[in-house]
Amino acid sequence: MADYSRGELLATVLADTVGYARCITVGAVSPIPAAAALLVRETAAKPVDVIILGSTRHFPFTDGGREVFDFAGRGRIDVFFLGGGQIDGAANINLVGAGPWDAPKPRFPGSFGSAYLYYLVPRVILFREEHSRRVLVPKVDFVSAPGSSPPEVHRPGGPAALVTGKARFAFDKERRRFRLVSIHPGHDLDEIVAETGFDFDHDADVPATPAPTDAQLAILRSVAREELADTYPEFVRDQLAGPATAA
Amino acid sequence: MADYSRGELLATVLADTVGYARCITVGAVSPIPAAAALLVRETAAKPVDVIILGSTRHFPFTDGGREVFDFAGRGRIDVFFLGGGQIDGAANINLVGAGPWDAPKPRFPGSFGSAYLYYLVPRVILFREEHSRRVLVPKVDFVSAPGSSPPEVHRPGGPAALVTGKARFAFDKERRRFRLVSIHPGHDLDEIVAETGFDFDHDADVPATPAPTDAQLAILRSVAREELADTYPEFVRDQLAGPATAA
Amino acid sequence: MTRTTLFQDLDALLEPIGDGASIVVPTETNGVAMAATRALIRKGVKDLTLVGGPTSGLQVDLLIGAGVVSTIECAAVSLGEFGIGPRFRAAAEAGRLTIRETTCPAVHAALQAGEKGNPFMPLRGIVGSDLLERRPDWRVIDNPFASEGTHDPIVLLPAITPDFALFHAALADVHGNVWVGRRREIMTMAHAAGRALVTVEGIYDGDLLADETMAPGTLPALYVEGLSVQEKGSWPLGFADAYPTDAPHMRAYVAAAKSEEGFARYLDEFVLNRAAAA
Amino acid sequence: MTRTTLFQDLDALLEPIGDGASIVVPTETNGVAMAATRALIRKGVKDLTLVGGPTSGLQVDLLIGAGVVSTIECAAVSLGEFGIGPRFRAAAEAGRLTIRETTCPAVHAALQAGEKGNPFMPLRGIVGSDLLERRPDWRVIDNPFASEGTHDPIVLLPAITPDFALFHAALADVHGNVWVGRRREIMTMAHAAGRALVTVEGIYDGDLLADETMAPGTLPALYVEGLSVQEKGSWPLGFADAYPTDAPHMRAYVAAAKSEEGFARYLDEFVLNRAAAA
Repeated sequence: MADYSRGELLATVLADTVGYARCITVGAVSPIPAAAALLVRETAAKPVDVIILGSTRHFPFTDGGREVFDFAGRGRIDVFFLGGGQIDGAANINLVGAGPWDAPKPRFPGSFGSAYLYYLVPRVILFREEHSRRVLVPKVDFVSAPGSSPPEVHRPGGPAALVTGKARFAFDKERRRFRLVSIHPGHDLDEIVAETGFDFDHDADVPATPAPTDAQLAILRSVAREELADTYPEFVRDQLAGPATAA
Repeated sequence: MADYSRGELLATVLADTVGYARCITVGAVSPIPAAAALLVRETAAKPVDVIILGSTRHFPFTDGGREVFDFAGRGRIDVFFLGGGQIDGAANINLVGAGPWDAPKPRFPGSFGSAYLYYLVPRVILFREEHSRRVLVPKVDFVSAPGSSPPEVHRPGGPAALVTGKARFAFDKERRRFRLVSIHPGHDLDEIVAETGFDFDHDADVPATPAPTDAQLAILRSVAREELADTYPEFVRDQLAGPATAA
Repeated sequence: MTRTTLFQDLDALLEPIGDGASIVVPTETNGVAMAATRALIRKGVKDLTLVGGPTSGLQVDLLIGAGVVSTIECAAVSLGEFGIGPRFRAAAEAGRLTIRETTCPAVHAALQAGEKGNPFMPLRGIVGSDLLERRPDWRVIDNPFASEGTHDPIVLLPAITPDFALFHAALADVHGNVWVGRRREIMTMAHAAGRALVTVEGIYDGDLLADETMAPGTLPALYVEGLSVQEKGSWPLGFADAYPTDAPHMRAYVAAAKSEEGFARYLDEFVLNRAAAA
Repeated sequence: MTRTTLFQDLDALLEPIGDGASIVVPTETNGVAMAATRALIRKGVKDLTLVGGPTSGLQVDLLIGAGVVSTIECAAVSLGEFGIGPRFRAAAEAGRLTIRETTCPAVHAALQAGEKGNPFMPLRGIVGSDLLERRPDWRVIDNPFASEGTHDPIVLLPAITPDFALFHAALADVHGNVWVGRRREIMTMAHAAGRALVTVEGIYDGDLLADETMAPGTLPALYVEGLSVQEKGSWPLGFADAYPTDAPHMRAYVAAAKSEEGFARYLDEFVLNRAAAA
């Protein structure tokens, strides 16, 4: 565990959840998903486009802020990452506020593009480092975007996975529940159950999340480090160990 | 009559129909309306924007071909000029074809923007040089855009006037009929009645269309000549007599 | 950021276009890929649907005359000062062409719906015109935002999502980005189609998206499926400031295309004979 | 082509904005007119509605804290890496702010409806979220283009037509044209508002619309009501490649604005004291 940073571990976990993708898009202020997307691009068998909002280098659009949503609306984004002030066991997400809407405590920033992208992007990966009953709640207080929709609703997309600082879950679309896939090194099932506010499925024996491989770390510390330096200088400095310290 | 060209006369007639305007827009392949618009701009008490489709110099838009329609949709274009393969006495216009739709004779080019701009632009000036029963028909065979609409239809705009090579008409919105305003020099009421396929209102004594004033001719032969040279070189050469020949 | 096979010849560029494909093209002198249009005729494809953006001219007239296009959705077919397209007129009068009547802003709006993946777009105007009779695919609804108790009919246009956008532009870079400059409707067309086939006058030395001066007029490579360098690729139409329309050629075309025989001779001389047409 | 009174001072620029006006502004670092925002606070206007395009940050937080803005329509209020806006959070939690909940593409789409004079625009997504409960002005209809007998709910958003667009751009020319470059959502905002109030870093020597390289990124003077040259006009936010966000200042702001007293001290020092704020 001393050989990689927390950011490096989580980037590899996120990368593992992506699956086959031609285009991965990452929202603003999301350094770990950005690193994960570049990791996928570097290891995929086929070309992968990586679009990073907030980056100049990885932002290929020229038709204003709407273009990324138009692009998603046409089914051209395969994977997107979303967070949430609250996330519940049915994968509903709340980016608006805890408590009553007109007297929230705390108020969150707002729904951003979630009420659209969660419906349109085939595989949305939920990512929130904080793994606590404050975040992972039985039922969100405000649905910025629901985890699933009735069959008549146009919804080619939705949640595929949830990654936190402690564990990785998969979302079962049929059962509309999360299933615990693996627990990150340093944590155990009792802790996950204790810190998760919703019920989830799990085997009796839950595997540990594998540590990053040398090949993954090499990519994060070269390609990702170089390409994210402009957009996320502090993340790169603090989390993606440089070649000198990686040995 | 020897002192001005047909184009100069018609430009002054069109300019007279414009009235108060902050923005006049002229469609493609419309040299005489373009000259009229510049004439209005040069003689108006307040600033007038002139937009000429097909011109580089007089085309201030940068959001693609849709922007002129968006601009009109916001009520920002006060005057537009439209033609028609057929025009009837209720100011319906046909840019599609004479005869049955599926076997027209002749087929016209198509409706262009008429089915939108005729509704949205407050004052649309109909302009067609040919004044004949072939063009000015009792009832158009295809309505590209109607001359008027029921009250529930969103229609801030519509026809204000009709100018031909022989006469000038005003459109009476209440009666939904044209009224003959003046007859161009060289023509008379009998000829107008004979060559017009629809009924129209007129006084017993219809005035002659006034000849262009020296001031109008001076503007057409200087400002309009200069500003339209790029877009309409042949019109400028043939119709807007240069300073040398104007004396 | 691209999987474009860069800078192909015309035959390779047009390879994806099969019988029955729909193609959106820009309006006369705004970047019409005429060299590619001639190659399309030589390719022998048929039953194409051509969407004018929003009007068309020589390009669609040639394609109709050559039997390549069987359906058009154009707000008008006009060669500007040279008149109506003679082959369009002949085909329309003979009932040999399926014409989806429309109006300029309807094409723009439906392409915008297409670029968004929206099923439709509203548009003012149109109500009460005979266009509605000819467009059973258009709907009129009561504007749901009208004041209580009032009736405010408004047209909804279904999205247009052509199979391809085909156009000519000034520059492309080796990454596959294309500079269309001020002709931004081309960008909407490419977005709506998703697959742009592009001819360009020349190659830009650098990355168009990395230059903040060039980027605003650049179509990203994401939408570009094929590129071919074709100097004077719009001839005999004009292109931007680069060259004007070849007026004598246009007049000769209109004169020739008045008859089927004359048109056939034009095709032979300027389209089918590669040596003369290039 | 313009009636702009060119290159005014900030007070003259903001003169048209009265109590209760609605203003659309760009998202953080995309051209936020911070110098003008400070002048707006000094002007003492109130009850403004601020539409974020589609999110906002420091600008709206300052305006809320200073009691200038009473209604917002923003998909989020965030200072990015510096966290949520402290004054926004405090006002929201105390119920002192009218919040029109929305989502990024809904703002974009409603502004596009606004620029067209369309009454509404459809948008996918949203159905089944609690946003709908908070937006009684939004409608859900059955998509009229769905297959016969199927039920396909889709949201219609009413157009947003703000009174003003207020933003900072790189360049303007003496004709009143403004170069916004790649930040094209600013163009949509200006179209939707019809009246743009603009601060710029500098003056372009020439006619932006006459230069085919600059024209694609140029907002025409037709939409521009006022202009003021403000070097570093986005400070402490970053602007394009010209300057980065002043991170120490942002951290100091967030620390100060956690309390009303701290915010009042910040206002005194950086906004109300003209000498220090310019």
